[in-house]
Amino acid sequence: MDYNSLIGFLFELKEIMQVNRDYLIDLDSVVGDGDLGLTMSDGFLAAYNAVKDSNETDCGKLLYFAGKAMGTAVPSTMGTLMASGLMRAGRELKGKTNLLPQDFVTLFQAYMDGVSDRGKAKVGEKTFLDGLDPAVSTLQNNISSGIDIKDAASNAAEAARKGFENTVGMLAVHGRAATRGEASRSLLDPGAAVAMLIMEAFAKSI
Amino acid sequence: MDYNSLIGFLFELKEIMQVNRDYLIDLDSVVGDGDLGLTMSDGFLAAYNAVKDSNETDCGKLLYFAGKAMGTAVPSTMGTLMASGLMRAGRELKGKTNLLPQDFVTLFQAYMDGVSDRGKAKVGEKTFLDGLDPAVSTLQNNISSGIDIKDAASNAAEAARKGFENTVGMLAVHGRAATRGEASRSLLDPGAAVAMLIMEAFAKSI
Amino acid sequence: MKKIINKPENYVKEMLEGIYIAHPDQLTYVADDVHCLVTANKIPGKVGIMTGGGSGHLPLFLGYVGTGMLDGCAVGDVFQSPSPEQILAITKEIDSGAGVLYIYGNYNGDIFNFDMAAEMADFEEGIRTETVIAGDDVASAAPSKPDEKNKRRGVAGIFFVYKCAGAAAEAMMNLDEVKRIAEKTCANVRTMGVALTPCTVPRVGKPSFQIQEDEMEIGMGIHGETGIRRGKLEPADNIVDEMLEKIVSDIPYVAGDEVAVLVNGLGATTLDEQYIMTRRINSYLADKGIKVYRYYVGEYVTSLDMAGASISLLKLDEELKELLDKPAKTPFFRQ
Amino acid sequence: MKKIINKPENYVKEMLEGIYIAHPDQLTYVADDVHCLVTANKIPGKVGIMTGGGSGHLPLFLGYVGTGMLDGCAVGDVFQSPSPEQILAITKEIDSGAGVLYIYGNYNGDIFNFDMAAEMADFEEGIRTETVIAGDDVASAAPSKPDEKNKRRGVAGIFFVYKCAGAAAEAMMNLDEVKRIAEKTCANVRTMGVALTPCTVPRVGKPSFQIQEDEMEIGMGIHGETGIRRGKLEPADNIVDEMLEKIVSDIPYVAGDEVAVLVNGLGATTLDEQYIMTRRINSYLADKGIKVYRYYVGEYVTSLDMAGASISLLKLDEELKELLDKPAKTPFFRQ
Ligand SMILES: Nc1ncnc2c1ncn2[C@@H]1O[C@H](COP(=O)(O)OP(=O)(O)O)[C@@H](O)[C@H]1O
Ligand SMILES: Nc1ncnc2c1ncn2[C@@H]1O[C@H](COP(=O)(O)OP(=O)(O)O)[C@@H](O)[C@H]1O
Ligand SMILES: [Mg+2]
Ligand SMILES: [Mg+2]
Ligand SMILES: [Mg+2]
Ligand SMILES: [Mg+2]
Repeated sequence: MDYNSLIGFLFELKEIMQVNRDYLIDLDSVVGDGDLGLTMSDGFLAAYNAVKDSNETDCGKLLYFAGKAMGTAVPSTMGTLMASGLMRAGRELKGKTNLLPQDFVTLFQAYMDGVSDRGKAKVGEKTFLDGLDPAVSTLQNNISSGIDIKDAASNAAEAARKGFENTVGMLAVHGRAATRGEASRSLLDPGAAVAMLIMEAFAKSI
Repeated sequence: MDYNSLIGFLFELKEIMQVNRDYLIDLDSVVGDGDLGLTMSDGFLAAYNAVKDSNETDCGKLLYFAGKAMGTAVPSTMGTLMASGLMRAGRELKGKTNLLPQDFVTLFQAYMDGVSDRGKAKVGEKTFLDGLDPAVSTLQNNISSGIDIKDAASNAAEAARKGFENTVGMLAVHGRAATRGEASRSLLDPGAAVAMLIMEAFAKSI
Repeated sequence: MKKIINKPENYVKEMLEGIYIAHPDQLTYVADDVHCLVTANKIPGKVGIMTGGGSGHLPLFLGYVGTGMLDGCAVGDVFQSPSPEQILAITKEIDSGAGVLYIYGNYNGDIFNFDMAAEMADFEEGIRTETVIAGDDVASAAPSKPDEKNKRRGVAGIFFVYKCAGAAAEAMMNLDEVKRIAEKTCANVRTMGVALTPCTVPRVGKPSFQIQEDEMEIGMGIHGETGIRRGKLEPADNIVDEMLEKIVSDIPYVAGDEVAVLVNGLGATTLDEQYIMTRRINSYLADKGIKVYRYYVGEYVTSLDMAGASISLLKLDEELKELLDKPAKTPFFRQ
Repeated sequence: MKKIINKPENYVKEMLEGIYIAHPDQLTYVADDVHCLVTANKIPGKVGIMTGGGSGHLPLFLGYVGTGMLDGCAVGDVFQSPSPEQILAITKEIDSGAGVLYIYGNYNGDIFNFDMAAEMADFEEGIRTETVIAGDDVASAAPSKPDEKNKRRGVAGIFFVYKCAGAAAEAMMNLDEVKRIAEKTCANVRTMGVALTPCTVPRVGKPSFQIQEDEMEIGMGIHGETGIRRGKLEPADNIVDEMLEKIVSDIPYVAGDEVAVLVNGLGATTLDEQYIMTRRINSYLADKGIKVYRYYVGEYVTSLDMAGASISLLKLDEELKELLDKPAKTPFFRQ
């Protein structure tokens, strides 16, 4: 799988955020300030645009530049976290022009690390991480067990969806949602929905 | 007629303004900012209070001090004009401890001069002057013709009432009413109503 | 009415008490009356300058009392003139033999009370006073013909009159000279306002007029006096253009003329909006070949909590430029 | 939404263009980006101080760039953080070898972007940066325990941090010293707000929340974040007492302690009301034996067109008093 498939993944990312723009706005309007649909569709579009016509073949660099473009375009909470994830993934994959299944595990693990280092949140604190973490574990386990990347990606997307759904019941301790205290438990976390969409886009692109 | 009757006149003035407080507010609410009832009742009360317990027997000084108190209490347009009228009347009558009928003509003529020097309005411009002017003329004519002061005062009050009513049709060129331009013609002038009340109080007190 | 106040009848008194607490080194009062505000730093021999008028316009009027501007201010109730006795008390305090100049806005109540005070100052105290009345609102009346009384309301442009006359007095010019400067500034300043919402006088407790959610009123006065056009709220650039056209055509301008510009917020309108207006003013004047010597942007003359703004242009010559540039230090204005 | 604006999406850009037009001798920008605002009067060898954050709070943040305060400000969209690249561009410009201190409010978006910029400044440019995050709003969270991260929102009290740290940098202290001053100021400042109306973000076009005509919300944040109590609008004196009780009990005070007080209007609340609050603050603190060294009253940190106000207390020692007293000259603040 070469850099072209990576650009294909970034294409699907911007598509899925575009399609789910209003869905994210609605989720964030209940919990936060309602801008998540705008920032995610604008941000992933900027990320894709930054690399779509690039001659760069280094997958790491492509991800890094995509992340940087996203950070510049949408410096909101999730915008910067997604930029941090993409940039960290880029650094980890630097030098690779071809990605093997294990590299995608590395990619998402690095994405996760980039987000958690920046945001200092832990799994279980009702954030984006609660969507991505189960997906990364699933992907890792599936690939280790020799499951086909396509199936592994679908399984990971399914795990992300469950992770997103499981944010109901969690107490928010970060961002605007945290100001609601105990009342936050009854709500779905919009950032975790973004993790679910990322994994869906990945499954589709692979 | 001594200074005591003058204090009696000032008593009737504050009484009539008190009684007609809401009436003046209503008139001024249509044309201006609606404060006329407040300023006239507060102002003539201050004027009366300033002299009611005075040992002063000089009618001129009594009027002057009453006017000054009014100016301090209610520095609105009409407040200051009424203060100017009282103070001018005071200056004209200075030294008199007894007032003859002719002195009342002098009093109201001076009141009129004080107001018109301060306000620079002319008769016919839809102001207080249009209420007072016909009253002063009537009083002057009646006294010259030897008519009893009591009857002359009633006639003057009646003339003031007509003057007030005649402000309908006039174009306002002073104060807030002037901002309405031609539309001001259909309205009664609140300041002229005050002139009418002053003459009524005079007729009652004499 | 949503205001952080106590009893409405104590509104002005309590505000003034707060002012003296916050600015003890700059402001004080005389005659045992908080409404009789004077500078704490009187300069012997200088022409005294005072102003006065109704409350509800902070920083106008009292906010301009201080070094390089005014020496005193008689503070009335909200939108009401102060009394002759209050004006007189301040006149006596700020006169140090060189006489006192009264500068205030063109409203009957104020004129009557200042005139009465001037007579009292003359008769009772032998103090010479002169009077300059600012009437800069082009929306309020046609320009006055020669020898005709100016019928225009005094609005935000009076800030420039304070600034230039204040600098002249600080330079120890005599009363006639300071008056000449004040008159020249008045003759050269033009203002126009726009209102988006009414304001609420605390003692009245309800909005001063009604206006639709999508409407504005061009030319409204700072007490809510009727303007020249009510219409749909337009983009900032259109509003600015309409206001400036009226201002610039009121006195002759030729390419190369220089002006000072005051963009003034009426209360609820944000600084952001005032700067958006500034941007358009700059390009409008550039197109006309008029050079901006200096901008002032902010709340200089408010109307309680009204939303809206005004634009003032002061046409400059070398003398006014020099006076405008002089330092000033008051609780609300520093340069 | 009643605002004098053009297209909402150009709101911030046009506002900034107006700023540069009005203050050409004080402010400029780098990286060809109006959002990257820097002082026009850089001092060689001085520690650079920058801030940043969302628009909608003028004069915060950019209004405090100037002599004796800040050197740069990254300006975000309304209530949105600026980007790491913008922060980095300013960092590069204002560093003159002595390093750069970031001072900003405690909001995740800003933290993430400043942290990213700090990494980039270190990795890409070898510039040393330090960070001090202001979190002064006592209404937003319980005081943090030792070693716990401060969870409180940064609000108007940051003005004092700019002022003291800015004076320290101007005195040519080194980065560690300036940072120590900023941290000390943060540790000593407490703020609490009250909101009477919502504000309207231009691009959103409708009020940020609903509140009844007779209600207020004590402790609301400057973006409309939920406060600690919503209730009937009370007299000014009661509101002040409730706010001060929470502020004064948050750090230990003993009789004789000195404070600086900032009374801040949120946008639509008049200066009159702020002075009415000042009056009560003064008597409340006098009763507690707390001495007010200095008052600041006015709009220092706004929330667009929100009606409301905040009170900040900075507990002083001799070092902070001296720094607070130093002159400063920015487009929005002069002392
Ligand atoms: N520290 C954090 N780490 C990871 N995710 C976070 C963190 N804080 C907030 N989030 C995520 O960000 C989402 C909100 O993003 P966004 O709408 O951009 O925030 P805001 O509008 O407050 O800037 C939340 O739903 C949550 O999933
Ligand atoms: N120049 C003037 N001379 C005489 N009367 C005047 C003049 N200007 C206004 N008035 C009178 O004042 C009245 C309004 O008084 P008042 O309510 O005190 O005014 P405001 O509320 O505008 O201060 C008008 O009805 C008019 O009769
Ligand atoms: Mg959001
Ligand atoms: Mg947001
Ligand atoms: Mg009236
Ligand atoms: Mg009135």
